[in-house]
Amino acid sequence: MSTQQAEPESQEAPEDPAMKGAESPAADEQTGGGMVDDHAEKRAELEGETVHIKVFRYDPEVEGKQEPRFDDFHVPFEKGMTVLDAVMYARDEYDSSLTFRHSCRQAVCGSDAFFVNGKQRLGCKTQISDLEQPVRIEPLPHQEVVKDLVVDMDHFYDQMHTVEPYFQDEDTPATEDLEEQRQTPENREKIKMSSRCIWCGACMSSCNIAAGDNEYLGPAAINKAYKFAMDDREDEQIKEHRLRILEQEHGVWRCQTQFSCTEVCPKDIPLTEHIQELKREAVKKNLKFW
Amino acid sequence: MYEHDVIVVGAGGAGLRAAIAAHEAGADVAMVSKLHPVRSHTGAAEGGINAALQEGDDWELHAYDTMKGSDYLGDAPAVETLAKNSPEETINLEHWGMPFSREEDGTVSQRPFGGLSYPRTTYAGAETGHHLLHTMYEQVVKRGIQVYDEWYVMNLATTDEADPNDRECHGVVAYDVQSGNIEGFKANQGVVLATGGPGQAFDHTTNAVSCTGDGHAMAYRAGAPLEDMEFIQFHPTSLPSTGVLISEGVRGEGGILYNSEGERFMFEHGYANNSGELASRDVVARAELTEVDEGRGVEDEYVHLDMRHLGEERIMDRLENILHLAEDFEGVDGLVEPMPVKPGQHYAMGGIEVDENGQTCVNGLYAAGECACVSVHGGNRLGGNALPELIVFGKRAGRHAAGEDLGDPEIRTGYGDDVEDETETDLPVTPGDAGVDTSGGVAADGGVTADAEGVLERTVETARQRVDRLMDKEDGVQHAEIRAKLQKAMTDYVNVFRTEEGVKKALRLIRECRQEYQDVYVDDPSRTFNTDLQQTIETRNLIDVAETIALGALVRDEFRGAHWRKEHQERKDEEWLKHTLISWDDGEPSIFYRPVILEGENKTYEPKERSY
Amino acid sequence: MSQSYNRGLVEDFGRWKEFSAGMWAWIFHKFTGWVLIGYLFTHIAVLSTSIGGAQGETTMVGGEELNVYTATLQGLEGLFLIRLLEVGLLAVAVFHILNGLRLLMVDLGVGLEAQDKSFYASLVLTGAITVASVPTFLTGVTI
Amino acid sequence: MAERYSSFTPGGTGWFLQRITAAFLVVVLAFHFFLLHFVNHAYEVTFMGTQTRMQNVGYFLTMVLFLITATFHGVNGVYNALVNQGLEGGRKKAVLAVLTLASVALVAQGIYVALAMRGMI
Ligand SMILES: Cc1cc2nc3c(=O)[nH]c(=O)nc-3n(C[C@H](O)[C@H](O)[C@H](O)COP(=O)(O)OP(=O)(O)OC[C@H]3O[C@@H](n4cnc5c(N)ncnc54)[C@H](O)[C@@H]3O)c2cc1C
Ligand code: HEM
Ligand code: SF4
Ligand code: F3S
Ligand code: FES
Repeated sequence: MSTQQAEPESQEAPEDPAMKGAESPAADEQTGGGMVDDHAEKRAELEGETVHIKVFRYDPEVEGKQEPRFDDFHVPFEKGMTVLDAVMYARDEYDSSLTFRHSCRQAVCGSDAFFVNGKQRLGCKTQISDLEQPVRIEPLPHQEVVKDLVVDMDHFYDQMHTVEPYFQDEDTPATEDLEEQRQTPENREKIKMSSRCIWCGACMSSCNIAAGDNEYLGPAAINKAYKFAMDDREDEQIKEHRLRILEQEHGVWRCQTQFSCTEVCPKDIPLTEHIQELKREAVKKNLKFW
Repeated sequence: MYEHDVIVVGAGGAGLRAAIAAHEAGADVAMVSKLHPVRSHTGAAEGGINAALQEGDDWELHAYDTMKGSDYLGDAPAVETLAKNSPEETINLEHWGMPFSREEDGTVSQRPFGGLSYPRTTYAGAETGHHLLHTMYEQVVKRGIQVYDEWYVMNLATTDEADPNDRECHGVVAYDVQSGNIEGFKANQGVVLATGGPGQAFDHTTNAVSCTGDGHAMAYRAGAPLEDMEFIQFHPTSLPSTGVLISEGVRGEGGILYNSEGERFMFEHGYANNSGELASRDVVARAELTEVDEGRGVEDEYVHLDMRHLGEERIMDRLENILHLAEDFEGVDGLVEPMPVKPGQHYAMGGIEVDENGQTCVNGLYAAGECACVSVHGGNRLGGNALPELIVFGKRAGRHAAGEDLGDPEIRTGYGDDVEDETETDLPVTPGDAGVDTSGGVAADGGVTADAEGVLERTVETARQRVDRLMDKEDGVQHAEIRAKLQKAMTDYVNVFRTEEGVKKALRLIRECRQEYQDVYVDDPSRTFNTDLQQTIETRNLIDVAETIALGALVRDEFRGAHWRKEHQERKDEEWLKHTLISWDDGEPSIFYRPVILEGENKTYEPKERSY
Repeated sequence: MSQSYNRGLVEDFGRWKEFSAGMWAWIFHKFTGWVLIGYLFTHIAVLSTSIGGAQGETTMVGGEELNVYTATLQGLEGLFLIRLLEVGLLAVAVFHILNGLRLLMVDLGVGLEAQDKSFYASLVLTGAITVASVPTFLTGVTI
Repeated sequence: MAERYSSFTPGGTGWFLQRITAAFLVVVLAFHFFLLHFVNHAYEVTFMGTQTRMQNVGYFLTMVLFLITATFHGVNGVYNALVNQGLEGGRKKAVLAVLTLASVALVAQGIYVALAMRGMI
């Protein structure tokens, strides 16, 4: 096919040469010339560059992958290429067992938060040309790795569910005679940023406290609660109920304002600010009863 | 084996709404989805939800606009149901907490949208779909509805009577992506398919990687016809490298399209002398491709959308998110350079044929959302009409599946005495046939005539064998190669421009893909989170779906809505006021037509020239 | 069945090079806080000599009879090491105070966008104050 | 609602008091440092000097309050840090007990010392 595509080599597993041979998808790559999308090839020639990525590999079932290692891939560069594009290319052209979640390719589904060059980022929202090479791509820290870049998200979902993330008004009348509720534009503006969360888990993964205390609700869940607590459409009693969930032992107080969550959030949600505001709300609420 | 009353396949907007409705109707519901619900592609919708909420607007106007937009291929009972129910469903969402944008007086905001005679598009910033999806998922959590997420549904467990109208669907077979276990899900009352669009049949699409038309293909192979598949909407401004959508708002604000020669081609080449860049989606998409085809495209691929002249202030004020999109997904700064854009597949108007209650001709099998075709969108969907479809028809499907009486449907489904067979068109290949022995038609999908459990067990067994076969095979072709070929064929020949020769060529290429697929294998030996396996199965579905799109495009020799044929550039109302239906008849698809219903509740919609 | 892999501690502290401002601030604040409370305990212990001092206890230092309290304090102050530790204590205290102020601001939701800058500012100021105080701390002591 | 509201939600009160004491400490600690290292040099401290300062009631009370807040702030800080690191159950209770004892002892000893300095013992 072409010279710029050095074959991907399995790097950090020298003890087991057999495995290396088995894993190296070089053979497929050579014969699989037909797979290359014409555009990609043309542009790669135009730009004549490849991007070097190192991808974390692990699979509990496959010999040689049980001990995690990094695989190197050299992917032809295209203008506008994102980290997700690069791993997709590596998967489709070099090694079809390379596994990661992805779907929308436009930063709305929240599936592809990876640990890229030491920071939690959405693969699809990160231009590879902005990164230093080799680009190191790992699964999100602080979550168990299921396979390659796929981590177990169950705990994250559990935490999200803990804050009762739903409107609680019980009185939803029959559809026919529903009256639209009013909400001021200011109030809607207040909850706007918090409502953008796409459940990618980057924030939770970046938070040291969440890493140490598994029960800590974590920035995403607290932010979710913020969205409801600040929405004027829910009444005061429910807000208090929400604050009580938040101020328990493993709630807002756990946050040590490390700001990592805010820094990595791909949706630019001011998480720390929201958490701090809820702390103040909780204190205010309690002061009232003194 | 798992057992529930109602099984909802897919957890996008339509699936979630159906599950909530079925739950409220008292059924024990479970959702089975290959993605966690919040990852569904409904989250990508930006524009809004059409609903006649305001004084001065009413559902009849909405119905009229929709019918006109559909180029008179929408069925009036469906269109009217949509328009009538959309307001209350939208308000219902509001009660569930959806953060709609607001006016000063606290009411929800509505904005004008293409093809609407009244500003009735209700929105939540530029992320309406995201909020709709999350709000409904929240309600699912509230109700404690069981969600099997990251379970990939492979097959429907359907009996195999000769006539699909006599068949019964008893459940689905799915595999747990994380562990690779294959299990049956028995549905005592009904299965609702809500698997979304088939955009991945094209290589350039605004749809997600997960939009592989699985529901279409499963229903199709179970005997439910696919309707109007040839109607595919292409959006004129998507980013070339990813297909990410650049909203119409840019052109609305005054953005200009240029070709590689720096000409404002919409005017200079006379595509739309009045409205220029703001002509309707299909017109602009065709203009762009003509420019590229005639050698005036940038890098032979795209054109430029320039908004620099609007000034930084205005751009930051109204189009800020566009700057982010161009920067994040294309590496282009919209303030200093024009943005590359090209047409991308965006929406499938057609889908699994259902009636107003969401039911297909197979008993107990329902479909809702983009995978279904009721048909509200006919030949062309208006922006902002898909989301209301999800909530209105998702709800109806859910309730009906849970046993509620919604009255008799006016729309008929399946092969019957009101259809007309296709006889004229000469097909270049035998559809559905791989040219090799693949005995077994429906039975290939595991159906038998037996009790529900028997049907399910047989289907599970077949699915296990199929997966074992794919996994055990040592070498052959990989799905990525077939998929790329298929997507390329569709994009080259069944795209915005369609010629008879081209579509025939596509059908032959699809046939080749089908043959190559006989030799497909899964390289990844692991059962754990094997996306290689999942994509291999999806590719098979894409082949089936792509074929129906191409077949529809070939038989419909007219120009209606989004479907344009080089040799037939006019709308032929005498001949073509009818739906194209394709059904998988023992592996040899048959094509037939059902007349469109233009008689509404109070009036009959007379086909008029579609001009704006 | 499927298992998963826990990468353990590598992620917590093995990646210190990738820590961001907020994390360093947290670590330093913790460290300085612990030093301060530790100091408070020792401080009270040392000051306890004043109990003896109050009762008129004396001790002989360099042929002079001094109040124990005075003697202990001045004896300690006479040590270069103690002076150095005092400079360190000042640095620690100043950082804890400045960063503490920063945290109080954060708690009140003030200037959150500048949280990293204010951390760097705390560091720089701490450095400056410490250096500026060295002469004062080291007067009258010999190595 | 049935449950009783308690103003003493453990985390909340602790958090709040930590801030209040911090705000107080800023002022006093700065004053303390300044007084004993810059105005009076630590190496010149004598019992006499200390005693003189302590005779001033305001100064005396400030120092006692300083001691109490600093102890609370420091010990509560340590406790929080430990809890944040995942201290749970019985060990948590034990640590709380030890820390409480230690701080009571510290404050008691400190006040005793201060009284001695005032010459009241
Ligand atoms: C970029 C973009 C912008 C849009 N903007 C608008 C707009 O402004 N207004 C408007 O009205 N419409 C808009 N649309 C159209 C509209 O968003 C979609 O038609 C609609 O969201 C589809 O919803 P759905 O529930 O049918 O499918 P999806 O949301 O796609 O959900 C499909 C679900 O099915 C599941 N699934 C699929 N296959 C399987 C399987 N084999 N097994 C198990 N589960 C499966 C998936 O996991 C997913 O949960 C837009 C579309 C796009 C792409
Ligand atoms: C003079 C001003 C001071 C200020 C403004 C201040 C501020 C703070 C603040 C805001 C915290 C809470 C951090 C958090 O919970 O995230 C804290 C923690 C702490 N402070 Fe102070 N403090 C001061 C003085 C002191 C003193 C004198 C001591 C010692 C006696 C001390 C010991 C501690 C300790 C041990 C912690 C806990 C550190 C940890 O998290 O491990 N502080 N300080
Ligand atoms: S808050 Fe931000 S980082 Fe966290 S899950 Fe949501 S979108 Fe991701
Ligand atoms: S990183 Fe963690 S400590 Fe707080 S500010 Fe964010 S939750
Ligand atoms: S692929 Fe959906 S967020 Fe990146």
